[in-house]
Amino acid sequence: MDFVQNFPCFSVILCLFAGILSSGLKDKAAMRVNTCLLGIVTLLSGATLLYTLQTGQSFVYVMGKFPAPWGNEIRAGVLEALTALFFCVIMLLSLLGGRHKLLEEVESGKTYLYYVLTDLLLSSLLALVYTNDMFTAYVFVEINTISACGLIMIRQNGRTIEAAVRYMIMSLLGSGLLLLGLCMLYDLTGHLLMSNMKESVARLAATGQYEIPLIVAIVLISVGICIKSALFPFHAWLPDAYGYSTVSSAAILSSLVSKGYIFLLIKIIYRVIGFDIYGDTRIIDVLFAFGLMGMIFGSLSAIKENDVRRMIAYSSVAQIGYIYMGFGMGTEAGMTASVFHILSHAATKSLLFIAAIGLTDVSGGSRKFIELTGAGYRNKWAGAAFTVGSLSMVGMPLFSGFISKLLFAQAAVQNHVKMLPALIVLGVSTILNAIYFMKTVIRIYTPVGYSAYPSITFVKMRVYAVTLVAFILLNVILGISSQPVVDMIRQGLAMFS
Amino acid sequence: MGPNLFINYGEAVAMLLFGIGFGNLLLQSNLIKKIIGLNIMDTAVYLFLAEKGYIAGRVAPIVADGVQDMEAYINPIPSGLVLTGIVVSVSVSALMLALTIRLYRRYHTLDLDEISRQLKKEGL
Amino acid sequence: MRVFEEILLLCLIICAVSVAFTKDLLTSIVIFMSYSLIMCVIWVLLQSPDLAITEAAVGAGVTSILFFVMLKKIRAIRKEDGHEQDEK
Amino acid sequence: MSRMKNNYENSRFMRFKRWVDGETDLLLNTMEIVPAKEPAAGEREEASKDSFGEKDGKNPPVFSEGRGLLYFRRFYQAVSVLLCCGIILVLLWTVAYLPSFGNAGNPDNNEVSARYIEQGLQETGAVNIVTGMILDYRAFDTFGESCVLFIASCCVMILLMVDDAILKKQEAMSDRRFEPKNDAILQGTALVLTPIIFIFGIYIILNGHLSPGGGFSGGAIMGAGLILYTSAFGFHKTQRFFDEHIYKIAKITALCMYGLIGTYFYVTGANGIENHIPLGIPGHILSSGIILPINFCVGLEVACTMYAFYALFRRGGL
Repeated sequence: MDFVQNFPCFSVILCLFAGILSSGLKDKAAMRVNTCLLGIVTLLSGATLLYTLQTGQSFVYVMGKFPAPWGNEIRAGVLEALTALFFCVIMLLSLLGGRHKLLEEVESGKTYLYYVLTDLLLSSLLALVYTNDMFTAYVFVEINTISACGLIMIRQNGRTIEAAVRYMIMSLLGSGLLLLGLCMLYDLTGHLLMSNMKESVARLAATGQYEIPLIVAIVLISVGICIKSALFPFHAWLPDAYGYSTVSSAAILSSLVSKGYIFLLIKIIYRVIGFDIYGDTRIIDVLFAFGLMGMIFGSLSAIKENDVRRMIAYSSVAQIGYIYMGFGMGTEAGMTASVFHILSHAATKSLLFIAAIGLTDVSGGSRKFIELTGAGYRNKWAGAAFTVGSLSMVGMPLFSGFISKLLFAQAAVQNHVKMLPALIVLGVSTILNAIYFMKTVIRIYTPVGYSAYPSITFVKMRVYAVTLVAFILLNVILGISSQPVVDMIRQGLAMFS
Repeated sequence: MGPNLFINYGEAVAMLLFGIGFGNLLLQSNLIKKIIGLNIMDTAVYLFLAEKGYIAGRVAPIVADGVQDMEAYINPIPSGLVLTGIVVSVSVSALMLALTIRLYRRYHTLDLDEISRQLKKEGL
Repeated sequence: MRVFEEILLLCLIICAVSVAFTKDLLTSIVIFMSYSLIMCVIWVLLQSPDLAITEAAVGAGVTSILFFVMLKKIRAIRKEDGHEQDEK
Repeated sequence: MSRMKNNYENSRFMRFKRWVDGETDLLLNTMEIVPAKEPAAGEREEASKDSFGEKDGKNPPVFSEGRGLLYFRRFYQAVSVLLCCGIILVLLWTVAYLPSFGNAGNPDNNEVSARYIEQGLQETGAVNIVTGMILDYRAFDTFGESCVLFIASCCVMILLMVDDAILKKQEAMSDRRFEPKNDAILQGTALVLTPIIFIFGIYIILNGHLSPGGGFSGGAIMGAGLILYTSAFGFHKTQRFFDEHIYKIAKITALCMYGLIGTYFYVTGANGIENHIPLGIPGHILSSGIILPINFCVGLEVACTMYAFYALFRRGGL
């Protein structure tokens, strides 16, 4: 066995260790440990990606000495490694970009706990990406939920704590449903490992035995994950949680936490239930419908919003709708588009959050649109970054959002039944996106004669500006040379089955 | 209706409890009762699992007198899963209770609707 | 044995329902504690002593203590505020 | 001048402009603000009955609540009730089709549980098959589970930890203001019970691989013992042997030990390297390879965390 195959396991374990050790460190040291950790894990994930690309197949890593149906396993293929790499990069950039706000908004003696939480959050995300065992997935889903709650409430005002309570209630409902579905699936198949489960499910589906419990279990798992990832009717907690938490948390939550759950759902669809069996149930039509509704209603709520951060948060609801719409197509192309959108949305949404904080900072801390007038001149970097993010969200060519919309449109054309609604809603949603994002961009570049707020220079926030540039580059790279990434996604999805 | 509803009466009770807990979580506006509802929901799932692991006429999976026959013991896997689950649910409820204390200190009520009304009044 | 188990399951449902309809919070917490203890006995009947011992220690014991402490804390906060109001 | 309108304020362009300026909502603009309404009598009664804060009668809640919100709440409640009933019915319907209870031929009694039972004793050295399964076969899950407990304690610390020494003193006083100090009965009972509880907890931890129990339950029992001691004698007595510093050291050491043992186990197992931890003779206390040390670490961590929850809830510090 090659040494590289240890890397997925190492990255999860390293994150857990870093989190545990950080809980005994001072604020500064914990921050350093966290940055080093993110660097190392990025390298490890990159190496795994290269390895899987070279060998052209996925590998299974047994955690312990007991083989397949008895012990825990993790599994890495191209898609897993790519997602892990991407998650690490985004998390690193989000933390760097929000670091100056973190020091202001979190009690000074408790900053180290923030890094403990992010370390463990990263470990849970990696475990969700790599896991090959349903119960491990459940345990790490819980870690993910609790640490996300911690990230929301670490900025302790009434608003965030209330948001955290709402988030927890919805999330725990979701976890309860997920656990129940998982138990039923275990009862029907007798396995907890994904590959063995898939065999049993295929056998059950072929013989028609236990048909109803199987469908109910699939429904429970899907609904649980939908609740946790804030699909449209379950999004009530989202604007408060994203809008009031400290900026790094908002960026991480919107771009990584919900995406981790969605990735788990993809994994379950492909590796536990089987794409065809999942497609035969009517669940994907429901997902499709709610995805479309989310796209419209999320954008409408964003248009109504008067607060820039909450507007971006509502835009997340719309974007999650896109992802579920891709699932709902029930084709390989739709899934590819969804996965690409996961990556592109992660890159764009965290950029928007980080840029928005730069704009509000030079507007006296107010997040109302009226105060943001001309903020793009006072903080040039943030203004440029916000513009790039908005253009990408709207779907301008050159940026990543364009590619994902193109992929969605291509996927829609292939599916004759769902083509018309998908294309119409895609168009409408793009227009709505354009309305609220362009409104903001126009506002931040509206010149004002006299401003009460001073502008900010590059020297003052070097780290922040570098982060923004990195984000912009990431977006443009995803937009211009998207073909290799799309190929990798296709290859990875092929490895799943 | 399927054939096993009355044979599976334990599971049926677990599902009822799950529904009751779910309802508590959705309908109660008092936070403490929401948390209790959450715990009821979790334990219901564990009851379901434990019922599924039970096999009539067999004993707990602790090797006694060197008997290592599969016919002698019940399925150990559900017990292990529930053991993990119980610890998860106690940590979650501790976290929720801590959140409740903080909310009470800030808003002087345990009613979630009331809290959102106060938030609206603050106009933040 | 089967009858005993059925009675216990019935008790579980009664407890769960009465938690929802009790007005007093302390009472509902005590009912929840008894719910956990009944669950414990059911697990012994289902031949899972590991679960029973864990549930007794964690579910019925520590969780209930945490609930009580939280209730006490909330009462303390309320009384503190009450005193402040009196002084004004 | 026919184009001049006197209601320029309400023209579309003006509304659009105001929306761009972020002053109003484009869509909400048409909606009239409903004048303040007294909440319905029944609802207020309900609210004052079971919420704690309103019981003492200060600040009676008079809110300008639009009719829309009231309808929304009614609607929400009705939908929730329907949803719950629906879920219960669907789940009961599902149960009717599930494999029957207590039947040895069910799909979950397959080769997986067979190997755990038939070879568990030889492969893990644990007499208690459940312990062997969670700490050896599925060791990664269980490590994740201890991390759940760890992260929950971190979150509670964020929420309730009070840094300021003065505030700490105040809180400690106010917490015990309404109860008798140094209760002789409580202290006498605690003096007798605490050692017994501790010994019982340690017994359960050390016998985790031989009899029911293990790190989690034993740790919780020990935590309960610490809680009893503290509530009888106060925090000062406990702080003499267990303060924040020791808590941190104990917690980090326990988890790191667990992590190291676990990592050694995973890596050697996965890479096919021989594992040098002896399994011992089944049935003895010092047996079963990694299970005993892991149980010990877990027990320590759980005891610390349970006590930390209590202390943080009680006075905002350890």
